[in-house]
Amino acid sequence: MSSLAHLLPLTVLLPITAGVLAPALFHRRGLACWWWALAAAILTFATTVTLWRQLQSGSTISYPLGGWPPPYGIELVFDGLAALMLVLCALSVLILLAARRYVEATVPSSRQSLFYALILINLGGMNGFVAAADLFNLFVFMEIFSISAYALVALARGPVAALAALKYLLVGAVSSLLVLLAVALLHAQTGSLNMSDVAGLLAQAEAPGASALALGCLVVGFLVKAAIFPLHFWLPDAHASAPSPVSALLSGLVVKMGIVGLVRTRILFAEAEIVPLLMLDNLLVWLGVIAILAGAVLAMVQRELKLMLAYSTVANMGYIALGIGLATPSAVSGALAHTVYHATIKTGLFLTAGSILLCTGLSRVDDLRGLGQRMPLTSGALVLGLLAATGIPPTAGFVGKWQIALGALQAGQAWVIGVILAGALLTLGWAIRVINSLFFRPPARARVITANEAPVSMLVPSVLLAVLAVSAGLGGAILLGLVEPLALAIVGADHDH
Amino acid sequence: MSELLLTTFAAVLIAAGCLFFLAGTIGLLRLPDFYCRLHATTKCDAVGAVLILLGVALIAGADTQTVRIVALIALIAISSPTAGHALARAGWHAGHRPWTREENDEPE
Amino acid sequence: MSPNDVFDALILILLITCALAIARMKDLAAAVILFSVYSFALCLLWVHRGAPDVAMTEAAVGAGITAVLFFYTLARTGRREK
Amino acid sequence: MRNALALLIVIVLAGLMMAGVSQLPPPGSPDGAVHRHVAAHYIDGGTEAGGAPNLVTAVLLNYRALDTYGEVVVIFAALVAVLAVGLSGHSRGPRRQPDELPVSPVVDRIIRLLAPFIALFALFMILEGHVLPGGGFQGGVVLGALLILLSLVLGPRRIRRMLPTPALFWTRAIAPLVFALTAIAGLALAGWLFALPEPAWLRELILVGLELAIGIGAALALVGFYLSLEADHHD
Repeated sequence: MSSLAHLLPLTVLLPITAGVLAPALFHRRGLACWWWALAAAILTFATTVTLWRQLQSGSTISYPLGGWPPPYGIELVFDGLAALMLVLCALSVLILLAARRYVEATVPSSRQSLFYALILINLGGMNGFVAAADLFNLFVFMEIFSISAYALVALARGPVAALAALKYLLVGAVSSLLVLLAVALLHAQTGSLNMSDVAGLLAQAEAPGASALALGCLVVGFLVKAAIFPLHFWLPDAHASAPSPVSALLSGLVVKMGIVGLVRTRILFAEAEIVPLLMLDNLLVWLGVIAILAGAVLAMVQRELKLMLAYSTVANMGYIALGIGLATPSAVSGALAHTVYHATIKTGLFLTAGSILLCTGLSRVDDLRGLGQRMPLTSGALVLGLLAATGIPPTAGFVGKWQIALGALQAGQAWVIGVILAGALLTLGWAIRVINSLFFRPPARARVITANEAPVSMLVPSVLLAVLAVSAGLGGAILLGLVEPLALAIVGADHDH
Repeated sequence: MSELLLTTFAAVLIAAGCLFFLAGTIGLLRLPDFYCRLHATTKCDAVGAVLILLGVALIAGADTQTVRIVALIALIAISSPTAGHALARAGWHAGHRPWTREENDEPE
Repeated sequence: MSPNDVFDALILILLITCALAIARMKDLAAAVILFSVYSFALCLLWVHRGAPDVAMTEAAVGAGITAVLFFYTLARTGRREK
Repeated sequence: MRNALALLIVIVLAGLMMAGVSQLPPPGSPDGAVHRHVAAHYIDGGTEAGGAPNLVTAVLLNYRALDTYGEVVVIFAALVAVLAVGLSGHSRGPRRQPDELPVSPVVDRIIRLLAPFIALFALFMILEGHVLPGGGFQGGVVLGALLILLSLVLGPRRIRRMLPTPALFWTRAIAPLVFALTAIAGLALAGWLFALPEPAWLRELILVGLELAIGIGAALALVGFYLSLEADHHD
């Protein structure tokens, strides 16, 4: 084992320790705290890049904490799925960059350090979650990023945000409890917590009913975290009423953790032939299809920009679930690629929406008429992001959907392509409404007429992410090449297909 | 012989303790106002607990356990009346007035 | 059924009764008190199952601190469920 | 109607859970899978290798140190969450402040008499966790309950004066920080993050230090939740 593996736990320890120190070091010194948080996030990103290069040059990196070999100790693994950390950290840096002005304007100075502390702890929790190779560890890190997420939503003042945060907390706590129950059941069955160890032991477990119950609890728990359609009801309010950088964090990154959990669950149960994975796959396909249509339709009927974006997240999570459920190599790699691309697109969109909200104080699409003339760069970034979200060919949104459609053909479920197309058209419908309002209507509100372009620290992440969202599709082949081995590992370990 | 006597005595103490608890609980349910109920529960609980602990101490005999039981009895003797006192004071401050037969019987 | 099992069963019945009563209770202060009762019953169960440290925590948190926090909240909102 | 539906759902879920759980071996049965695999390994070589005579402590702070670190962070995050959301700032209108009730001399004296004993017991639980059931979380909870009790009786201002305000966030952060230091010390002295270094006395020293930090952290978190509900609290 190379000494670089020691960096793996640091991706967790570094942001969390920085977050723990933030309120102690920078009480009432918001700007200094922002620099601190940004530095910590960049350092964590550098760590993940080093790990990533190590992963590219060899096999997966595994780190036994305390030197105890698994299954006796806890193991962290940097595999293809954990490489998602790279995206988490990079986007967190951009979110932090954009957050400064927003925080200065909306969070009282005595609480700014707490805001950055929560963001850093959230990042550490997510990093730990994707790298966890141990069931209970997975649960603990899930709690870390969940609790910080609830608090971050509640930081937006006002009764709507408070209620949304409460709803998020209650639903999230139930889903966490389900996951904990599943962990307990699996431990009682196998006597182990290490995931690869449990996966092997489950095949000869004596109580298939308990395994099935554990699978059910894990799937429902992670479906809630991923906001897949009938279990999405907490998402729109929470994501729309949160402070905008937090919306970006939640919609871009935190919901993706549910997908990571589902993929880990699928791998965990792949060898246990007692539980029919085909059922799970079919469930994911159907829920995905419903989520795509319902999310797009619900986004269409919204009047507030951030609510539209939140419902569009519901639809996009549907695409990802659909791709995983189709369980062919290209569909799964499409789903994984879409996870990365949607994170990029949606983070950018929410950050841009945050700039608009901060500069004009307006949130309804009708009120934003004519903003294109006053804030051309921000509005332009929003338009590019929306085009990418619809999945028009060279953009990032296209790659994943195309791969999933190909996968549907391979799986012999051609009708799914119709759903994907319908979803894209519906998205195009509301995207055009927003674009029309921004660029082709005269201003109706005084605040739009007096608005100025967003400050540079907010403009840079918005524009950067918008450009990425549109152009990254051209590099789609590279990303697909990267996720393909992972997709094969997920599907190939499965006996049903 | 003496062991039997000791055990019997301990059993009697424990049974008496339980009886006090029962009386206190009945008082809590049946008595008319805050102060009466407080009176019943704090006193009966303290005596009941002390009696049961004494019974247990008898069974334990001369042992380190007995020291702990004595400490527990001292703790209960201190804390239970204090709790009763604090509750009664808070009740009075919150505006509860003691129940009297004349006031409450006439309207009915 | 050994006396131990009977004891466990009694506590479990008490737990379920308390839980149902808490769910049905319209008077929130009473619900908080019942919640303390629930915690104490759980505490007895922990002791009986040989986990005195967990019992101690349960007594301090479940019956003590949580009740204090709940009562503070009730003082700010109101006692009845609407 | 809604009640009936909820009842039906609860019954179905309870049935599913019971069906699933009923297949498991009875708790405590020696041939259950739980007792044959990892746990058996802990019991065989646990106490010497784990560094603490109490096996639970050894598992908690040594074999599964990262989990415990995560739990400590969860507690800290919850405290930060409560402070950031600032419950005290949210209520509108005049608060229903009960008239100041002067401290009863009886209660005051008794609390002052008992408090040192309770504190001593809390400390005992934290340190005793090394050899017997107990430990940082449990002792910390007792300590936190004591501080809340004192604040209830003597008034929150006195308690806030007792806690070191300028350094309060350092004290609150003590558990995750000490854990992080332990992790790094493990890397420096034993070659792995979160490993406990070799001489037995050092190992025990680190474990006791960790327990103390966890206890203080847990106690301060509980007091923090309580004080954030207090009327005149503005952080």
